[in-house]
Amino acid sequence: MNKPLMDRYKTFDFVRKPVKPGELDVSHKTILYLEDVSVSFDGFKALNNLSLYIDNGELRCLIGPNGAGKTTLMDVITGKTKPDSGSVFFGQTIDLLEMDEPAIAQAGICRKFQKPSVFENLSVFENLELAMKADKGAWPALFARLNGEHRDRIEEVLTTIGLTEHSAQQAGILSHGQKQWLEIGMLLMQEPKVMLVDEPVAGMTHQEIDRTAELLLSLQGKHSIVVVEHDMEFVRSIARKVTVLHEGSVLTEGTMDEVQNDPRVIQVYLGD
Amino acid sequence: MLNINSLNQYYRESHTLWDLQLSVPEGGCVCLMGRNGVGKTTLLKCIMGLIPVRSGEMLFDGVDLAPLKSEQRAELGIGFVPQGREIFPLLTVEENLKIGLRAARRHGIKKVPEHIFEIFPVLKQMLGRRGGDLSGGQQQQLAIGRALVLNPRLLILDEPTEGIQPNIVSEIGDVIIRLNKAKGIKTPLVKEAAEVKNEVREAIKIINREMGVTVLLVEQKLPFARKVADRFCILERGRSVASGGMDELDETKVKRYLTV
Amino acid sequence: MLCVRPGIALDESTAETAESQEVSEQQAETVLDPFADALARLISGSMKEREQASEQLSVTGHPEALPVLEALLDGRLYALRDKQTAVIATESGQGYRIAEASTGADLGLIERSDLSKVNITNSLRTKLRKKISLLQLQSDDASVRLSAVNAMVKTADAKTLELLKEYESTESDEDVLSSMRLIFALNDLQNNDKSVRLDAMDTLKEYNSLEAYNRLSVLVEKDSAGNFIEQDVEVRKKAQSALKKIEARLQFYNSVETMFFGLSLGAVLVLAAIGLAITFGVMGVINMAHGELMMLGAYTTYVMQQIMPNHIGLSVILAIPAAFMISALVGVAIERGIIRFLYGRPLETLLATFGISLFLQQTVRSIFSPLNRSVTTPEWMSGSWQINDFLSLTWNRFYIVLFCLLVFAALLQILKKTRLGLEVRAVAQNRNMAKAMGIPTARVDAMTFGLGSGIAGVAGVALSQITNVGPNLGQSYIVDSFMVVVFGGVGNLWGTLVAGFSLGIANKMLEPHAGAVLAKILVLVFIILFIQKRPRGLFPQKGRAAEA
Amino acid sequence: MKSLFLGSLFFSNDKTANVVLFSLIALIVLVPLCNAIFPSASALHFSAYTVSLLGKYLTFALLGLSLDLVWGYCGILALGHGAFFALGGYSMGMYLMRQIGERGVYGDPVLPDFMVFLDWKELPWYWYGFDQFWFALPMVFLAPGVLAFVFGWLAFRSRVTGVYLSIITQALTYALMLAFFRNEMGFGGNNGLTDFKDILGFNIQSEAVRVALFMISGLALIGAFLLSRWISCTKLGRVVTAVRDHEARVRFLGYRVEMFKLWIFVFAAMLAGLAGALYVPQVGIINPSEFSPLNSLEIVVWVAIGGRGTLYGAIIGAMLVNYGKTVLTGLLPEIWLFTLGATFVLVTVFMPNGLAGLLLKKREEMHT
Amino acid sequence: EDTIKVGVLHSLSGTMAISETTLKDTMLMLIEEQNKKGGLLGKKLEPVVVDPASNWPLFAEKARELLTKDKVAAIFGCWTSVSRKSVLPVVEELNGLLFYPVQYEGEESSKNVFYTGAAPNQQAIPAVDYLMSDFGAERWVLAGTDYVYPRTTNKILEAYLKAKGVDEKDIMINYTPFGHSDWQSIVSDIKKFGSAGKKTAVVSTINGDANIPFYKELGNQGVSAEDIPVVAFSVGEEELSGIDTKPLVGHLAAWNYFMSVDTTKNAAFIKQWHEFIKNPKRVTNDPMEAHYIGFNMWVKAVEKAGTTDPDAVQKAIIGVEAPNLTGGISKMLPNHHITKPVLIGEIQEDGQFLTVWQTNKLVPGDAWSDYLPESKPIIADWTPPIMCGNFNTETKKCSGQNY
Ligand SMILES: Nc1ncnc2c1ncn2[C@@H]1O[C@H](COP(=O)(O)OP(=O)(O)OP(=O)(O)O)[C@@H](O)[C@H]1O
Ligand SMILES: Nc1ncnc2c1ncn2[C@@H]1O[C@H](COP(=O)(O)OP(=O)(O)OP(=O)(O)O)[C@@H](O)[C@H]1O
Ligand SMILES: NC(N)=O
Ligand SMILES: [Mg+2]
Ligand SMILES: [Mg+2]
Repeated sequence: MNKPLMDRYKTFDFVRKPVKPGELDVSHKTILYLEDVSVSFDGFKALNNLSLYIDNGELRCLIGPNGAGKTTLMDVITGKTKPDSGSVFFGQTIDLLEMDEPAIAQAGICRKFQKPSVFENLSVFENLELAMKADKGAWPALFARLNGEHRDRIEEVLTTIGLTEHSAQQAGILSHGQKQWLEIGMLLMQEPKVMLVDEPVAGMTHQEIDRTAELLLSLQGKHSIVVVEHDMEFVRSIARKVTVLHEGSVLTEGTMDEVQNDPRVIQVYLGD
Repeated sequence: MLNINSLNQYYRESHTLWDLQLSVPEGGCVCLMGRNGVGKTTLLKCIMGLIPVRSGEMLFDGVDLAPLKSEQRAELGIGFVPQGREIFPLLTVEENLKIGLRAARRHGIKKVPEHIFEIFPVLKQMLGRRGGDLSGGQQQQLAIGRALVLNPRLLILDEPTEGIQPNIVSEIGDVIIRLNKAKGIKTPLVKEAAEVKNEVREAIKIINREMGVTVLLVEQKLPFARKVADRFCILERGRSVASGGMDELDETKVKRYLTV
Repeated sequence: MLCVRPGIALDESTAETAESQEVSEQQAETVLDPFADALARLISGSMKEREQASEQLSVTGHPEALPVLEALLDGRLYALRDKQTAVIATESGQGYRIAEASTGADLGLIERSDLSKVNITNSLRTKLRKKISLLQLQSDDASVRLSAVNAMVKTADAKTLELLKEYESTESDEDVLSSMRLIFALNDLQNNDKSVRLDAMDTLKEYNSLEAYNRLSVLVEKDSAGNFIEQDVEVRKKAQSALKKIEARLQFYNSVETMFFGLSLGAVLVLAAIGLAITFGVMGVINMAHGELMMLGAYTTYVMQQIMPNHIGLSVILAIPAAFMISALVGVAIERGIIRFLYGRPLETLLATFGISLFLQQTVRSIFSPLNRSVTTPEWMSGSWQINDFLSLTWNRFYIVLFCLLVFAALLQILKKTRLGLEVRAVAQNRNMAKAMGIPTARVDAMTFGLGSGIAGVAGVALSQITNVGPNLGQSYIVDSFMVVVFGGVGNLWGTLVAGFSLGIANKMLEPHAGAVLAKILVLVFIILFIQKRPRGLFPQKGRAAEA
Repeated sequence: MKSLFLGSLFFSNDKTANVVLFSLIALIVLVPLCNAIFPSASALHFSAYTVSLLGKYLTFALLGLSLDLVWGYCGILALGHGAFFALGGYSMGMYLMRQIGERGVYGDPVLPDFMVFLDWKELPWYWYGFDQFWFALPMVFLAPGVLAFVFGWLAFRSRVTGVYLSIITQALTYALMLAFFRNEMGFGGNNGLTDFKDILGFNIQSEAVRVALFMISGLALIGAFLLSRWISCTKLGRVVTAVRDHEARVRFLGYRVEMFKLWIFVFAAMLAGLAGALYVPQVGIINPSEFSPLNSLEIVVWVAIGGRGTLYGAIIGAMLVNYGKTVLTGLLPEIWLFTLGATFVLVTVFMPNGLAGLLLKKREEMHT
Repeated sequence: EDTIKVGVLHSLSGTMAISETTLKDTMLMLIEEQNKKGGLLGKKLEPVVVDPASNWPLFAEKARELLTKDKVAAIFGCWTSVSRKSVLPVVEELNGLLFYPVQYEGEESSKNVFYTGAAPNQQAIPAVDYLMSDFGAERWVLAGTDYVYPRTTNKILEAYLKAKGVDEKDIMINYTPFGHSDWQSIVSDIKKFGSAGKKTAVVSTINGDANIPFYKELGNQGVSAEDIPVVAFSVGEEELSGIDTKPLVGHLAAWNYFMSVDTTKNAAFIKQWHEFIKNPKRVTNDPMEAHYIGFNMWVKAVEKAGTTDPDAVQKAIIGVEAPNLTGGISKMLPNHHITKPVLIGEIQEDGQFLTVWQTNKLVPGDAWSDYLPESKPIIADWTPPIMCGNFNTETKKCSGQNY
């Protein structure tokens, strides 16, 4: 692997473009750096010296057995879980470990949860409105008004996720699949630089899965996307580069074909 | 084994299930299909008695379910694996499994049957961990295992493949062989199992065939459904619009009812 | 402005004293038996006369004199209303069992109204105790002799000393002898011979005696002009070092005492909170009626004592299961009648149970009146375990600490070892799924709430032994109970235990320095700050689920 | 656009809210009017007793409203909200106390009576300035506001939530109660502050002042209601509702949850302080029992009975429960607690969303 | 119409119900009896009972309700000082009459209030005198609940003791919160304080509910009345009826009345009480007697004035005499306090007091203590020409009046 070359610390300071601290710097094409990240719970190592790099604009699939640490990885990136060791950088300069969840989200890393979590007492529309990219301070929120442009944006997303009819409905009464869609919609509203998508197609019909795949494909380039899924058909349909996680560290990385034929992957994950 | 006739259900004012018909033959495996939000989960919850129905009849082995409470339905031998897993998050895996023992007592089951750990070995490794800490897939396995503790005669599964890794097959294969032998049945399942890629699918099949459990399944993924189930039933906007043997599920029906 | 003058003061009026002396002289002429005469005057005379009569009794040497004096001191000496006969009465089932004071002969049962009590005042009581101690020195029972000698430590005068010296030769019990030596040493401190004084100090410094400490302290004190009261430097030095030795032990015993106070306060907190740890901590019902369930337990104790007034100790023991049953039944009724409609709406349970608490309070007020009820402390729970002069542990507190630990252990077993424990947690975490798994949630809820309420009732029995049994009992513990449960970490029984004890001990450590009010405020502030550090209490529930 | 905005401020989609609002407006217009027009013998005349009673209810309604913001909207079950009310009350009480001046029983021009007879030689520093209304008035907001800010800042930043938060708010008010009970604190101990004489130079017992205080309370309530309703309609309101549903999720959308909670909490505390400040001159006493945890619990009960999360529900609840208390303590002095307790139970069981919920349901039924 | 209404303002719920409910019943009994005697001015008396629920602002509200809505001729009520303070401006504003039956800290005299309980000079000082002379106490513990009554009383006592030559370090003062229930440390401190060689006595102004655990702890830690007697000012027969009195025997209380007082008036009163309350076990206590005296004085004053008009009654009542239950005749003084005997009793096992000392004359209540420097120059006199509750004899000024 070409890890040493990519290691952020191996880059001499003067080579780097001077950037304002806190501003995203993707001059090295890499948008997310995870290096030697370890997380343990009561002695159980959920992540074990994991290193992973996501390129700017890439669509990356992350697969691996149940419990391999995929969700935990996302927890680490979004600030929900603090790793025991290792470093996590957003671009060249932003140390995510020093930031809390809102700061990370504001910096442009957004996430869809494995278990769909939407605001059950708000309407579908309001769910999207809250997610919308905007100043998220308390004071601006007090005086924020929805303008036409905003509405159009929300309508657009509603159409994309097929919930236009349910716009005024409380999110709590949506079915499981509808909630999945709504959460994808919320992700879209945030217009993030990095999207972390945890099992987006669970509970969807075949056709919906295809639509999701299309959607994700259309987003790549504009956004860097990390998708976790167990549905191999879906993964195959979107994957450029696939990373396989196993027991908290990267087992292998490569194209779908490479991965599928990797005997270790077959053994721990795919089966014969 | 399960017969549902003209079932109507409302969420407050909104009519969700309309004159629904469904029958699950003894020993069969029926797959309930339909787009998002048509009422599949709702129907299963009605059968479990978790939400009230407005009218209609539900017979389980000729017993009317209507007057029975959820827990009594469980005791009759209906096992439920809900959508979203619904693990008891702060109970350990072991405790989660033990929960079913009360209803299983009537079958003389006093401790968590070993075969569950054979089907889902990961549960054995994680016995002491809190259910809520498990990964999504592990939780799903726990949910199925938990339902099996009841020694159910009818197993209801709501999208059980959701979030499960595509292998576990090889491991389970061995388990099944041993299960079979214990039961004195010599079905050459090993080979078949080796052929199948999806192990949960296989597990369900095995549970269905070997333990004589009838299965009612909600599944979106067509290939899986085809593989596992012998009958299907399609819902649309709360109505049952098509049903029959799995082989009768042709492209037109799929186009008409399942695509968006 | 003020016109406070001694009026009918009982022992000031010289005229009265003279008069009564006259009377006694007359009586002395007519009645020959001094014992019978003294007895007669004891029950009929004025307080002054009673004092003289008891004096007279103590010197008669009559075998019944000691029992009569003891009865007088203990308030068991009565006079028959009709015939002026002195009797010693003991309460028994239907009335009072009486024995003739002069002979000790049993006179059978009698109604309370047929008796009139022979009252005594403090001053007489003090004198009686002294006399009884002297008489008790001749007792066959070493422990009686020991307490008699101990009673003399403070007050021994020259006459007593002589008497003690006399008894010393015949005394065989080591403890009694040791106490006697203490008295002699204390006396020697005043001796004119310096070497005797120094020797006495050597003896005294080994004793855990407050009296010794006080007497030694005097030796090192200065008067108002700043000069030492004791002139002799050597004596002062020696006293100083003796004091130091005693002080070190005193300090140690003081910290043991503080610890015990803390533990016992903690035990009360734990008892009060532990039922709540179930109804609130496990079931999630914000049970504002918890205090009232304790109150019911306390009232049950009261009722039990009313039912069996002659078996106070037994009644308290029996009150434990009874209180458990009653509070548990009320709890089940509350759960079945009201709470069960509120599952899934935990905050609303606060409102409903608040209503219930008002209701229960008023019910008790209506049935038992708003007044406090008197709950008698059984013999074995009153008084204290006098380890030495510096340390004594009160029995009631001691038993409550034990009881608390017992209740805790029992509860832990129930929750850990029985199905109920598992099922109730499952129900609390996911009611619908629990149902679908065949758990009869209704029964589990009722039983759990009953269990929590029953424990509250049991706590009430304990509280009845240390505080008011009245309609406000519950109110005074509810806030603390919630505080303990939350501080310990909701849903963690061990947390409740540790929290209760640590808050109790913290409070008692602060109290001597800050005073009761400030100590309590400081503890509250500490809880507030602590929760900032550990937002889920001492023993938080961990894991993904708890964080979400 | 602007006028539309104002209109929507007064007329919301919720009819009940409008009814409540206009009844309040009617009340504060009618009462003074009747008082002025009709002679005191007339049946339509509101006696000073009724006016101050109504005034008191209005301050309670304001207090309930402020709790509803915190509880109903933010999901923070504050069991110590009475503390802010009491602090506002004490601020006002201190002003009124200083107004007594030489007319105290010991005639000390500076020291309040309780300080004189406890042998205090000079005014503690924290009493300085309270002789000036312009100082006392901001303190009415600042004292509770600063406490709420410090407490909330600590608690919300540490992510103390749920019952933990509830109980430490209770601990807060309990600690304050004990502190204010202490005579050393210099707030009059258990007796608190009482024996007030004037406010802004007017006799506090005069009927005109009573009516004025009543009107100010009414206006304050209406103002607070409109302001709160406006807040709840903004995006901030929706964020706060989302926080109530699923706090952690809101963070992942980039919102600083603690700040949202904090500002609502501080705002509500200030409203509660204002309520306390208006309450004190109308009842004539402020003492530490206002800090008692039980009092704070009662506020929760008002809101729950009225129906939480609706704002007007809190107003209805506070007014009705207190009116009930007034009537029952006079009518059924011996058993009114039964009635009150039973009401609480019945309302919770049969009206899950309080009176507001019941009204809503009735309306829905009428429509269908 | 044809009744005269009498307001009864005692808490029937909440923390004070424990003490005040009895006083409500006492009032009902007194009114019933007066009606049996034919009422007052030819009219029946009608009690109006309300429940201020131990809530101080509610006391004010209820007082206002009684005076404006029910138009009562007089109010009998309050127990705690703070409740009285809360009611005070209301009765002054509406010119009502309030009869306050509980011993209190003094430092007050209102035109509209009649203080039938003891002022500090009618309870505290005599008790200390007794302990000093009779028991020979040299060291003092002043233990109280932290509120005005104990604070003031202790201040007065402290000044008094110091004036009697007691050293500063021989006085220990301790305050506890209301309802304090864990007395272990304090009792242990008292024990230690009392074991220093000098005779020690405790003066307790501990209030209500805190007393039971206090005495239980005293008993259990073996603090006996012979070693360290406790004299209490707030523990009466009613409080004792809720305590297991065995360990308390010999401890003292100072009051103006004991149920055990052997007079025919008292016997009749007790009998009447038992019949009224239908419970022969109920006890009587000092505040009940205060209401008895206060009510009879009011009746006499109304008869004297021929009207229930407050101004007329206020004028008429000064100087009115009514028998108390201890064999004397109490008199309403110009300062609106009354004359009372002071009794000191030892607690007996049956929960009664054995009187061990008694003043031979009635002691007039002093509104403004002479032992506090600030109140020394102040007097109260509601007769012309002074007509003031706090008249400063030095500045000749009358301050702090609200009417
Ligand atoms: N808070 C926690 N406490 C203890 N163990 C935890 C905790 N969080 C995660 N784990 C464990 O860490 C491992 C990794 O979990 P994670 O959810 O990241 O897996 P995953 O790769 O997302 O699996 P899946 O595909 O099934 O969702 C699991 O074995 C899980 O049990
Ligand atoms: N509690 C509820 N109250 C009101 N409506 C509800 C409720 N739960 C579900 N619904 C509605 O009922 C319909 C059926 O929902 P259900 O969950 O049964 O769908 P489903 O067929 O299981 O969908 P999916 O495949 O997405 O799980 C949906 O439109 C949903 O919005
Ligand atoms: N006045 C009293 N005892 O509060
Ligand atoms: Mg996962
Ligand atoms: Mg579904």
